[in-house]
Amino acid sequence: MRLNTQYGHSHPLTALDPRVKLLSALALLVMVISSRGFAFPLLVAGLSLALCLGMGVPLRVIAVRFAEPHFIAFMVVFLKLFFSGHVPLFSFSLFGLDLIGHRDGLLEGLLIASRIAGAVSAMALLGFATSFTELMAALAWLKVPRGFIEVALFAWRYLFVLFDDAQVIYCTQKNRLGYVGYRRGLRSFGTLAGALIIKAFDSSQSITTAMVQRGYDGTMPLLKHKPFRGAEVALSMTFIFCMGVIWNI
Amino acid sequence: MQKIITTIILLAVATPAHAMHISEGILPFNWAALWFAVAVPFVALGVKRLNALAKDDLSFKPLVGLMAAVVFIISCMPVPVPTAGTCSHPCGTGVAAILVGPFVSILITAVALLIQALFLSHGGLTTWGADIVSMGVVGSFAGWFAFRGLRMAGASLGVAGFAAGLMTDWATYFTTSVELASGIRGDAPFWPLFWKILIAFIPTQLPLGILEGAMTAGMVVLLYKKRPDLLVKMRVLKAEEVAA
Amino acid sequence: MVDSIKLSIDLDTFKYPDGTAALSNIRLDVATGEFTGILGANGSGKTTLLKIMDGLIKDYAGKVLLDGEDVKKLHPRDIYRKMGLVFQNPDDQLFAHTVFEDVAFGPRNMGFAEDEVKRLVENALANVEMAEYGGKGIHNLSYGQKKRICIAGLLAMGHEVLLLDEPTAGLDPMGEYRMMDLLMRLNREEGVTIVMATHSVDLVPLFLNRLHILSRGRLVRGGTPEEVFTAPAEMENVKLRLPHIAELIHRLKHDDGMPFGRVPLTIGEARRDIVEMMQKRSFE
Amino acid sequence: MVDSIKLSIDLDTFKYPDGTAALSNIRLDVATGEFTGILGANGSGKTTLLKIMDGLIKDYAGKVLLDGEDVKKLHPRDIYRKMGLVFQNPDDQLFAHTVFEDVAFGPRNMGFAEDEVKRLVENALANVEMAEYGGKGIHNLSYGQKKRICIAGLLAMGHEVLLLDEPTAGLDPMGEYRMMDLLMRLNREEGVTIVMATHSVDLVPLFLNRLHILSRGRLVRGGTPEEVFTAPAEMENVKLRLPHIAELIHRLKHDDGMPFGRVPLTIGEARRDIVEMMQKRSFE
Ligand SMILES: Nc1ncnc2c1ncn2[C@@H]1O[C@H](COP(=O)(O)OP(=O)(O)OP(=O)(O)O)[C@@H](O)[C@H]1O
Ligand SMILES: Nc1ncnc2c1ncn2[C@@H]1O[C@H](COP(=O)(O)OP(=O)(O)OP(=O)(O)O)[C@@H](O)[C@H]1O
Ligand SMILES: [Mg+2]
Ligand SMILES: [Mg+2]
Repeated sequence: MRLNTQYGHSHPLTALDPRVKLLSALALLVMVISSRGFAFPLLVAGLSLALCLGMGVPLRVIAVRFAEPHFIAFMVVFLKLFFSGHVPLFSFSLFGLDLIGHRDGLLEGLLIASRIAGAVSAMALLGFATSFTELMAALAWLKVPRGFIEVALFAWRYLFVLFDDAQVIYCTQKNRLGYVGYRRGLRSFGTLAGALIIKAFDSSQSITTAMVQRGYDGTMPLLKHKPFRGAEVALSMTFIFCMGVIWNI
Repeated sequence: MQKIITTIILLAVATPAHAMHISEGILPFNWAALWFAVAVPFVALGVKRLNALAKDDLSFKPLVGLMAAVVFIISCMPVPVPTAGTCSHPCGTGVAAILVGPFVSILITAVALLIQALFLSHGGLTTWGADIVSMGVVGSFAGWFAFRGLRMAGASLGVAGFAAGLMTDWATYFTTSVELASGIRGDAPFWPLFWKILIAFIPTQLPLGILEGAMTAGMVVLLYKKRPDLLVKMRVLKAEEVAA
Repeated sequence: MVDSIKLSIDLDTFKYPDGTAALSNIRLDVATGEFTGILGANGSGKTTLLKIMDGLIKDYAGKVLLDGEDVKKLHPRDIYRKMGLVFQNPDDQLFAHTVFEDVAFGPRNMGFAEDEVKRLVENALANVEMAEYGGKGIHNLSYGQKKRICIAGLLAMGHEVLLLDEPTAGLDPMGEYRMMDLLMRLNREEGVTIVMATHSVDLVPLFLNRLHILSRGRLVRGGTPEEVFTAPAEMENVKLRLPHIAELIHRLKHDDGMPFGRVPLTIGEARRDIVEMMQKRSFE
Repeated sequence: MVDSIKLSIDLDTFKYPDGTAALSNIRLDVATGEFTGILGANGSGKTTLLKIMDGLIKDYAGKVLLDGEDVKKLHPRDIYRKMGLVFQNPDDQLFAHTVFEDVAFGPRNMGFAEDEVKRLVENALANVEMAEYGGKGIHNLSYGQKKRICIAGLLAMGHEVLLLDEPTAGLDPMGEYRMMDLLMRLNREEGVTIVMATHSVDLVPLFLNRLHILSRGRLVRGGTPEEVFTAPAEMENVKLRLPHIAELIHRLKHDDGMPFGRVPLTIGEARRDIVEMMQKRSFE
């Protein structure tokens, strides 16, 4: 697992107010999933990808990120092509079975696939350009409950720690031949998962002590927002408005 | 005959994907909004329960956060599935439900899903609601009811844990199939598509459910052997049961 | 002077729930402004003792007083405004994402304004020689670097009493020396009372006022470093040893019959003694 | 003799995903049966280097050969039958319920019968002086005790090559000495090739054959301990220091003008040299 964290530390998009970024992304997503043709989602995809590349995200990282959603997109097209629609486009026979591709099915499939491409790219762009802490602060501003935000912050921080621990345990087990053979591998895997839960318990105790010692009283301080900058807000509103117009065509 | 071959083709296509999450962008606006509307009250109840429990125990919020991280990691671990010859991924919600109860477990799933959506492109923001419903709400309740029900009927920790993992997994996939079928069907009829998706999942999900059951059972039993105090603390067991 | 006693421990026994008798019969006082060391082998009970002092363990038989007040009864907030504990394992206590955020946690909770927080954090980071790491993710640090951040996190809060569990374990030799030097400055210049658990016999005599030796849960010796570090055999009994320098001179004195007086503990002292002796020899 | 090279590292660069350039231009060979030390300050890249040797990190530019085969391409099973790594932080790597279970994990996976497993485990535990702790829960051990169990876990498997990340950090002085002694015996008597990362300058010269000094991701020096530990100033440049004994004698030689020959590194040597010098003086 490789979590892609922020890229493009000096890019203007990174410096943008996280609230503005989040709202713009949400607006784009809504437009993408309610678009009628596949031109708009593809436009969003192209734009987002270009921005990602401009921010210095390596092509390889982008490719890995998109492998899975695009695979799903392919699957959807396949499903729709052969199993829905009425207008036959072509047909062939496989192992004595006639498979019929449908024109309308294909179009519907492509629409969904294009939405996947657009939405995934826009989200990826948001992820690359914003740090998790900033996003959480933006969500808090959107009135997402504090409890949720705090849990997410702890989860994010300890994700890496626990992931490292999981890897270390995995390596020690491997080091001691714990994954030779399927049964043994499964057992080792169960132990690993259990050990992680125990680790989570113990760490939660010790961090609580560490935090209480340093004045924790049940709420974590959040990142404070700087005031909105007029230019940023105006610019992004114009952008969203323009996209809205394109969406409408 | 046609059915069988259809299934085989679908299989070959569907299995390598982690079909657990509904990908970003698949659901049209109406469906996305509907699932959000279903998910929100449950998550809100989860937050309420969290706040209530955290009042007496400062370490509860960090604990829930860490559990979310564990669920995240478990659901990213590739598990080789022998029948399909590929890797798939367990959910991990079952354990969470057993340990912290269904509502907080929904919250945990929501957090894990959000992080996956943002930084891995597994699942998505527009499909967040749908994924919370399938993995969080349905998964947690299925697991929790299975565990508690069997425990009340006198089953051992291992058996109840197994059932919880199994039910979580299968219930999640069943719901995912419903969501997917209704989301992508367009104007095609719902049921044929639903069955096709469900059948496509079966070769991976049937064994994966069993594996998840085994894993959950293993974890619960490991906890029991290694740290019974934790099970008591989380009110999975009573103090007397451990001492005995 | 009774009022100068900062921490007073009077402990009959403490057993862990699994039956391990970790400590028994510990009586020790830490005076205000003292720099005290607790030296002991693995498993001798150092960590347990520090946790008891800090009020993290409560089910012991006995009494621990902080400024004359029973730690068991004090509200945690009142303990932690005065006293802070750095754990042995840095992974247990770093909870924020970046170095800066972690160190800033304490000062923020103390209600300082953001630019004051910034100043305190930068100061603390400079003190542990990690000034340029503020923006780095905690998760991406090496072990010794994490250890330093833990200590910075408490330094930024300006406690009156610091409890440190092996603050120098895992640091490189220069880091070890600098850390002890920093602690000594805090102690001498700002009057912070420090209690540290440690194994590093070689550094101790250079810096500490008092030393208590713990062995299998009991205090076996206490006093100034000179009083404590005498015969190698006694130290070996408790699985410790003399500082290397002391060991060398001790051997020269007892096995080779050289007429050293007191056994010196530091390089400086040893050097002076050896030079003196050489000169005497030349004159004879 | 080319065939006697066990591990050969030829590394151009390694960068962590966050951009930290952790290692560059590392070329070093470890001969079969050698006891090699990697000495370096905090964050100098020791852990990273060991992980690369063990095949845990793969995305580096360069080549690591184990018995002439590329570690990147070897199947993990084949690496781990030969070579074992003990991590720095013991909390990360103990996963079983009791001490016995944890140490038995490896031998069981190697397919030994249960009584053979028992023998191996008991042997390994005795080697780290934890024989009586077999039944204790891992969770209830002190830090140093956990560290010992980690090492026992690998000892029980009888690897040809051991990679140890700070095996003595967190051990008490006696434990440190015994651990090094144990490793030395494994090395001399059973021919185990050992590579250890460490900060303990004082112990190193007593036990190691070879020493490499790492500073900011580069190898700056290598050789026998005598070759490496020369001038204090050079060691300070890389945030290390000379062993205390060497430092004392170095000072006596250079600052006080005493005519020592080579600077001795151990207490025994220093003692011999001082006695000799005294006798010379008396004769003069
Ligand atoms: N949670 C626990 N439950 C039971 N026994 C424990 C627990 N923690 C520590 N012990 C035992 O208590 C004794 C003292 O442990 P402690 O951690 O205080 O030692 P220490 O002096 O800090 O050792 P080290 O130098 O290795 O850190 C040890 O024998 C240890 O095995
Ligand atoms: N996962 C990581 N991501 C990014 N940077 C890292 C990561 N791990 C270590 N580093 C950095 O790489 C450098 C070398 O780290 P390494 O852990 O190898 O040091 P070390 O020599 O083992 O130090 P120590 O003596 O403190 O254990 C350090 O500057 C550290 O901050
Ligand atoms: Mg300790
Ligand atoms: Mg290291």
